[in-house]
Amino acid sequence: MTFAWDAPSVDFHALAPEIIVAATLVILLLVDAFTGEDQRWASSSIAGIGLLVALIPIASLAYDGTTRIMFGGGYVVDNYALVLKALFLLSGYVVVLLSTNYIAEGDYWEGEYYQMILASVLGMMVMASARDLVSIFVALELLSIPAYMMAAWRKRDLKSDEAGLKYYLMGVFASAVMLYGMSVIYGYTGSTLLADIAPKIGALATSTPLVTLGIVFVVIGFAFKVSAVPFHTWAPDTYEGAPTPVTAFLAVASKAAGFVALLTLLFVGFWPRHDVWEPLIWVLSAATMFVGNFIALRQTNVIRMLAYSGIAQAGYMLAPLAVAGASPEAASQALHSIVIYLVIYAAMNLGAFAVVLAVARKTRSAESDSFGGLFSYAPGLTVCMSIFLFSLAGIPPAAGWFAKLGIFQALASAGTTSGYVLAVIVALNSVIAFAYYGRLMRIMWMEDAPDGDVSPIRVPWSITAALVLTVGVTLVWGVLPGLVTHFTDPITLLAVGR
Amino acid sequence: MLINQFLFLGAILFCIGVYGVLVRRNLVLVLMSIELILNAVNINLVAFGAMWHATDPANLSGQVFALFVIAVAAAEVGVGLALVLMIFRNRQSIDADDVDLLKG
Amino acid sequence: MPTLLDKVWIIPAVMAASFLLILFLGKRLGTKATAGIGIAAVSLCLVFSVITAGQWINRVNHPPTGEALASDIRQANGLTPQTPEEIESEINSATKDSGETVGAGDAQPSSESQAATESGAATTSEGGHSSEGSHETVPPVVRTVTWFEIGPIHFEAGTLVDGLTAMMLVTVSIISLLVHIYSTEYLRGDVRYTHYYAFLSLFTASMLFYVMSSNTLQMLVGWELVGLCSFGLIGHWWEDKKNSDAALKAFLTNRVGDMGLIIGVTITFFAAGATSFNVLHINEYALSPGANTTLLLVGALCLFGGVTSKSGQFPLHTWLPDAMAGPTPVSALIHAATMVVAGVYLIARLYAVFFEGLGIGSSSLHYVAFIGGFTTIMGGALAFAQTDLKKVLAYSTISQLGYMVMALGVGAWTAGVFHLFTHAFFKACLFLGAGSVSHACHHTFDMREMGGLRKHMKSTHITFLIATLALAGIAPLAGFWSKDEILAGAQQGQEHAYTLMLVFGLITAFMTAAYMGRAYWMTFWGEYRGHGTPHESPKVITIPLWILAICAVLFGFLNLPAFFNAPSWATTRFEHFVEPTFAFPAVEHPEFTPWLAVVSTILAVAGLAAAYLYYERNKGPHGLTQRNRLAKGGYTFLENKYYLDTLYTDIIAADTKGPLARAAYWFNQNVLDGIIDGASAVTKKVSGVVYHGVDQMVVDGVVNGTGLVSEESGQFLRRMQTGKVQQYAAILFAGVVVLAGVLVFVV
Amino acid sequence: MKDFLNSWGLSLAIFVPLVGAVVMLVIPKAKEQLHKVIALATSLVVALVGVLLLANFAYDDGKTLQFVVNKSWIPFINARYELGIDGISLPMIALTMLVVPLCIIYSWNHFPEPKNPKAFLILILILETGMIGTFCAQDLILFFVFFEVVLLPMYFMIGVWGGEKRRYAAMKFFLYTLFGSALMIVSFMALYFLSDKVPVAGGGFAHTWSMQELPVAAAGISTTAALWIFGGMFMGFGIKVPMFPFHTWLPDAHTQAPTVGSVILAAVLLKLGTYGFVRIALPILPHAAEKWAPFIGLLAVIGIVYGALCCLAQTDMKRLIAFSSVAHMGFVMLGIATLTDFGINAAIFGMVAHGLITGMLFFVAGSAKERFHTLDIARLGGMLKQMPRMGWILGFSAMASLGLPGLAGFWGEFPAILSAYNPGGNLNAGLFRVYMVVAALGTVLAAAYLLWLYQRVAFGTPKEEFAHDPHVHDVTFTEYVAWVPMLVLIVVLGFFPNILFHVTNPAVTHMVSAMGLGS
Amino acid sequence: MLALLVAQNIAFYVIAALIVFGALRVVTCKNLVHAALWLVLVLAGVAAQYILVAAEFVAITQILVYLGAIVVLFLFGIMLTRAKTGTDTDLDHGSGKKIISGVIGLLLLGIMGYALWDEYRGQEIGNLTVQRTAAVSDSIFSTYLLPFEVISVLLLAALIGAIVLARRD
Repeated sequence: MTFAWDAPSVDFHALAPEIIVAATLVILLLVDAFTGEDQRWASSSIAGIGLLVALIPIASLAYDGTTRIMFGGGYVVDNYALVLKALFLLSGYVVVLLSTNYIAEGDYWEGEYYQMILASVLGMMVMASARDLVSIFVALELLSIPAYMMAAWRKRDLKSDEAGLKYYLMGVFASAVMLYGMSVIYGYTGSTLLADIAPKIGALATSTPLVTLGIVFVVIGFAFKVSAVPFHTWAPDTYEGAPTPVTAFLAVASKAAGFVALLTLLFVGFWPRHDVWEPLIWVLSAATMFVGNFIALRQTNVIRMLAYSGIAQAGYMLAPLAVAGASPEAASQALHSIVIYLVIYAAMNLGAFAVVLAVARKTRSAESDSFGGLFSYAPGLTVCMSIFLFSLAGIPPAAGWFAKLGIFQALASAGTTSGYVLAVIVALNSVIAFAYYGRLMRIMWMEDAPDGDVSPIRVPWSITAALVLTVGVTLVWGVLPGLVTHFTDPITLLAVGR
Repeated sequence: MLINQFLFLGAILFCIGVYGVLVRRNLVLVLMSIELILNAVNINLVAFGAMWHATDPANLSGQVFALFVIAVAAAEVGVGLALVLMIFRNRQSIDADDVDLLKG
Repeated sequence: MPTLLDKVWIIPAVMAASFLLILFLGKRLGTKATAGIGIAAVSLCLVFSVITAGQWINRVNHPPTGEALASDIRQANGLTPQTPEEIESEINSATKDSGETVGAGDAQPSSESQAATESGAATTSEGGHSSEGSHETVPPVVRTVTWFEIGPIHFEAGTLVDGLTAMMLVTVSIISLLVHIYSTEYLRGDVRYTHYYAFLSLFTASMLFYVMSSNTLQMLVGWELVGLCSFGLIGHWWEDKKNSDAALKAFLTNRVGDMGLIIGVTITFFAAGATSFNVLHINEYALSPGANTTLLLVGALCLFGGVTSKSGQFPLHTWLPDAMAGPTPVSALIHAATMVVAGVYLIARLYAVFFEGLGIGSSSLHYVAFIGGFTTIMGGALAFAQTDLKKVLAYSTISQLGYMVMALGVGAWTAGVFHLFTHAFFKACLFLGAGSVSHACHHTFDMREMGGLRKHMKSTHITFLIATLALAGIAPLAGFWSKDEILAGAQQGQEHAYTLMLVFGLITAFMTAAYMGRAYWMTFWGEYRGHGTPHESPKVITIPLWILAICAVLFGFLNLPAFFNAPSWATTRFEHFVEPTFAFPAVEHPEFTPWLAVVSTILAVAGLAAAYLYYERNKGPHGLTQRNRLAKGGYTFLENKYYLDTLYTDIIAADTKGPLARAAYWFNQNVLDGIIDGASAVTKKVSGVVYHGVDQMVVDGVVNGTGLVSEESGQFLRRMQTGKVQQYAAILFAGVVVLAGVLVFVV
Repeated sequence: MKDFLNSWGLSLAIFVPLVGAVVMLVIPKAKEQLHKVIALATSLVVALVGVLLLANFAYDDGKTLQFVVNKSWIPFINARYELGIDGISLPMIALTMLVVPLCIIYSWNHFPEPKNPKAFLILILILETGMIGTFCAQDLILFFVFFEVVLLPMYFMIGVWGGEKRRYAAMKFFLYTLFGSALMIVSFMALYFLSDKVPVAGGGFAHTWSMQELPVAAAGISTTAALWIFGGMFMGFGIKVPMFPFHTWLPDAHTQAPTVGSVILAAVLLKLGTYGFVRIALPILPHAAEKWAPFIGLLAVIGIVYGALCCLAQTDMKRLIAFSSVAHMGFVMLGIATLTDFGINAAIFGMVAHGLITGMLFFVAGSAKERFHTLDIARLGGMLKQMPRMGWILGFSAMASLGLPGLAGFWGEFPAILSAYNPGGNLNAGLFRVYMVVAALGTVLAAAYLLWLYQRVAFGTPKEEFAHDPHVHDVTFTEYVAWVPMLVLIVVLGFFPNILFHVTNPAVTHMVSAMGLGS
Repeated sequence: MLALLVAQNIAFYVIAALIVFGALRVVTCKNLVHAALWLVLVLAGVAAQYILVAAEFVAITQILVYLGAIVVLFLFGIMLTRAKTGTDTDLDHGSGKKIISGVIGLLLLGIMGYALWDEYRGQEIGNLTVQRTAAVSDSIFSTYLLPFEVISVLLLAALIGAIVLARRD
């Protein structure tokens, strides 16, 4: 046993995006410390620029194209990680855009808010590359803890407090369960490295109860993160109570991070034990779709509706995982379909929240009724919202159809009965889902403004920018899905394809 | 010693913690119960770490993992208490049951 | 030689052009021009039709031979044999199929074929054969173009001209022309004068189109189009719901029959090899030795469904009396002379199918003959109970149509078709006469408000009388000849097997005379019972009546039986020129039977006399009811007694016939009509149940129910979301327990 | 020209309306007249493209795909931008291109409440893109996309411009169709994966979505799987048709939709379903189709009778016409279910005929509604007296609808009945003959409800409440312009059915023989 | 050696009993401050167990972080929320929820216990050797360098956020 410490080789190019985001955080901290109240507006710009700048090394890494493995396999920068990092950065950027006016006008803590966003985005980026239980755990906490606080950012608002507390408590419970599972996995395999875990838990033909327990617990931890039923209970409350941009962030980026972790864990670490997690995911997926959609049918608040819709969407995204183990092809299909879904989901859901934000600037409400007559005084917003809702419902030519198509494709590619049954469940649910999307659309297009106030809405530039971005992406991808698949095509995860 | 001694201790502690978070209405007590759960996990990690260390002296992951968990637990408790304080300031109560504005 | 036989399509095209002209320009051109266009067009049609008929006669007299014959045959049945051998065999099989084969003529070698024996029937009667039966194979002139193509098959549209077609063309054109002329006066000042003439033109076009169709599909088109015109003209005065009801009833009842027709066309199409709708092709198939007689039977019965409704056969005849709601000239044209015989024409055209399918040649009783016979009696009985002159004529039409169907049913093809021909004229005359009467009597047809019109309307009276006598079958008017042929056919057909039909026929002969007599006497004799003073109709009305009356007198001689030893150019000309010789079964040609002619004439006279006694001599102020008859018993006792003595049985018959007729009428109105009305009522009921009970409750209910269940389960699940964070935690941990538990213990 | 058409013709036809819509999007709402002109001009340009396509279509070679475009679209799943039309698609495309301009003309002066011509016309143009695209697509994914695109504008058209219960109707329409298409896409997926891989352009093999390749590629699918796949497609297409018992969205949608919406719905949208059967379900899975056919036939004839019975119970004219669609589409489906060239030709003819005729009926109903502000049959009457021309047109359309020979409707019904006598493949002829008889009964019922409608609406004298209503005037100029082409076509097709059969027959014959079911 | 083993086991069971008892008191006692003190017992016991398995550094960290910082935080929390220092009946849910929670806890224990027992049964923990702090630090700064850096950001963010939320403004 030597005590000579070998400095680990660090590939700074590979870490550059993370470093840039961290640096931006520090810069923000300094800017905050050395400027007065009246210059706080700069925070959002700095945060936004930082997030965009971080895309540059991502682009260069992608251009380079080599897979970079660090820390003994604990941290991997490959196409998969890059695509998702880009997604996180862009979603973060859009959230910053959405937040700019909201936070500035609401007299909330501005500089610190953007620091929270940056910290959380950093956690997500780490998550995309983490291939080690410890890294995954730490990344999860880094992305979660700032998020807990952001949810409670409107400090004097009881609902916001409540949202933060609930999110925090449920998050901690779930991460405790997950940690226990991780400890068991570590105990069984003696390693925290996913690449080492896989062969060990796959050594036996069938699972042992302990491994099963570990896998189930870990998966449940992330099922919470992606708000799968029955671990979804926090989501509607938190979404409703949290500041709307934060809600958008949680609904999109945070959920995506959960899926990223799940994908990494299942495909790299737990791949050989798909006999355990496939049925688990199957049940979660089906339950998530049905419960999410059914409850969403009864919602009167748009954000809450979007929350439940987001739960249901998570169910769709989980679905391919339920059959991913059938064959390498199915696994590959599942991986791609989920990543594509995440990317498209980010665009359409962020867009939907952007519209809600814009409308709420006038109506000061997110109740469905307040959307009445929107078409008469804000036709642009109405059309945008309709595009997003159609996209969420999976109706061409908005991009959502391609996302859902990918899900169907992945389910069908397995060629198993359970896959087809789940595909039919997805199909049924997309119909149920349209009932509430359509209802909202109906209110916007076909009903009258509740108070007869039809003065137009002034949409600030930042939200306009966010809308242009998301609408554009939603439509262009819907018509030319090749643009998405161009980026997602090269994705592989290590254990896939063996 | 048997590995299971520690593991069962951990399991018992875990479940007591779960019981605690479910029955305690006072939010500070809920946070305390969370600590029980995290400690249970740490017992597991350390015990497993010791077990693997015994076979492979280079394997220290269990202990390291436990250290990370402790650090994160500290952060979590800090954040949790901050949230509880804020709740208390706004509502003059830290009864978990009072926090139910959002539902449905 | 350029011949119109190739281009008969011009005839309906003229009428169609007239229809379009009137439809689009009629309102602008005014009533005179409208009628003018119509009349001109029909006149042209008549000219063409007569030329066509002439050319056909010429063709029969100078039949084609050799290559021309082969070519005609090829075109006729739509087959295209390639090699000379094939052509030869085609000619042979065609001539064989014609049953009547080459006779003792001079142009072709006689082969004394006994092809008729193929169907197991008796050979043709000696007399018919020796005297005028030199039927050479004269294939119809068929000219086709491709209509549409499905799969490898090219379906053709075309014209078929043979004697039957030519006869129908002439008949339709004549009567249509007369009706056109007649209507200028009758419809004067009508609100929808153009509408009326447009429909008349369309009807004529459709009817002409129908009779010259070379295939069943085309016939179906014509068939439906004439039905449409019937609908439009029955409902001419649609402001009155009664009239539009009648129109609907007519159309719908016909639709029921059309169902059969459609299926029948389908079956015959497939039976004959699924390659062509060509009637000759189908007929040829029916006559071929390998024909599937079961299919033919089913096909024939289905086709007969169409006949039943169109030609007013029992039990789908009830629309016809209601159809009298239309203008009277329409009744004359459509509901007496032409459209209603479309069914009879169908049987005549597809005779091989019926003949082989029903086994007419070997049976003693079958559905078609029986329905025809039954209808003829029933219609006659019903005519007694009518007080509306047009309804009497309507039931009479039903009865006569039954006669024709019966004739075809017993194998007396020529007789049936001949009766169709003669009937068209005298029945049209009767209807137009009735119209004339009504024109005089303030547009009523109620015979109780008429009477004594012979003094006021001489022309109408005489023509009506002639037509009545013709209808009653009094020699030597047209009706006598045709009716007698039918009776002879029934008597001699298939070795006297159709005795029942003969009985039916004889009873009807009596009844026809009786009810016509009744109508005649009630209308023209006695005292005028209506309002105002009746007056003779103008010439525009009476001239058509006269023309028709003359036809009713003369046209019977067109088929003068050989019995009378007239010169051959005057003997059985109708049979000679009209009866098909190609793809036609071996039908019999019954001889003129003097005793039958005498009996039937006696019956007819007796019928007239009975009616005279009953309705004329026994008249009271409202002299119809028995009560009045008894009250006035003493007054006319002697005379009555005298006649009662001599014609005792007839009076008994009349007495019983009164109640019988009334009972039959009651049955007709309440049961048969009730069934039809009931069917529609039940359909409506059912539709209500289906719509409200099934569609809205069950089918839609399931849909809405699914939505409701979804929403409710959403509501239930929503209640689980209490807002209490520890409950959420409980759900979370319970989820952990369940999922982990199941997987740990199961996997 | 020919080359240009070959490579760009179909894309133009599909996307020109979209371009028009985008142009209109940027023009302010207030310039209504300009919007109308642009919309009409766009649709006329499309119609012109259509005429060029018609003129350059090789009719004798109707069985092969023409104007083919085949470009990479979504390489990831090997979905391609593959367009092409043959004799089966051509009539449907022509119908669409005809109906849309007529609808725009019809709307010219009477936009339904709440007006807003800009939005309304944009929706119509988007609808046109979707419809033409669906008929041109030769790739299942592309087909699916266009199939769905059609939903959106229709949903809004019903929901915004519709009648009293428009929201319910719009939602029902959408959910129903979505349900079907969701199952349909699952089927497509299964088809995609279970069929054999085919060689691709860049070398190698891949699964395919191409409707041209799938009939061969899908031959290896197991019987059970094929049955399920067909079942999914059956739901997707059957709901759109709509077949009994999935029809209940139709009466609501039709009743509530604005006139133009009803017309397009009846004329084109319903055909998407039947077209799907003919284009996709039958050729690709012939043996499954054979197994399903008796069932489809059964539902079809139930639909015929059931739709007719429901018609008889209606008190609302539009709803009655809507139910008549159920019955008429039953004939179309019966034709398809026979799996014979006869039946399928009839089905395509029936689609076109139904489009024209029912479209006309809805036009008339819409105009009547505009004048009377009600379509309650009991309150109407005497149309022939008050508005003789419209009365005539209604009568004409009703006659056409009941399948009067000599008008277009007949050629949809009669050959369908005929074909049921002798169904293709190993289908049970006895069973189909029973269907035939029931279908024939349906023609009687059709006559009953249509004439009954006509009697109550057109005959008699006008009711007191409307007798002196100045709003009630006869057919206007725009109405004539919109209607005359359809009326003329109904007659022309009625007398010269070969205009259509000539186009469809080669394609259908080829398809049926390619199905290889024997006979 | 045996004696050591016996002593280890005795120590383990005694400490374990204390831990379990303390933990039960934490989740049952009626006095907030007492609960915090029982927690101290548990945490200290856990640290002792770490020493038993020769994980010194973790044990020390446990004492420093938990006893030194977290428990103090809790006490601050208790004071800042002005809780009663005496017994408090409002601390728990009703008995119904207790039973449900107990059932959930016991079932969970059953499942975990089954899985653990099934896997390890009587397996020895092995030859315990001291896990040296230097080795631990080597590990942290090589293999786990990245999580370590990440956790610093985490603590920073938690710090900033907690201040923002907790401060009066």
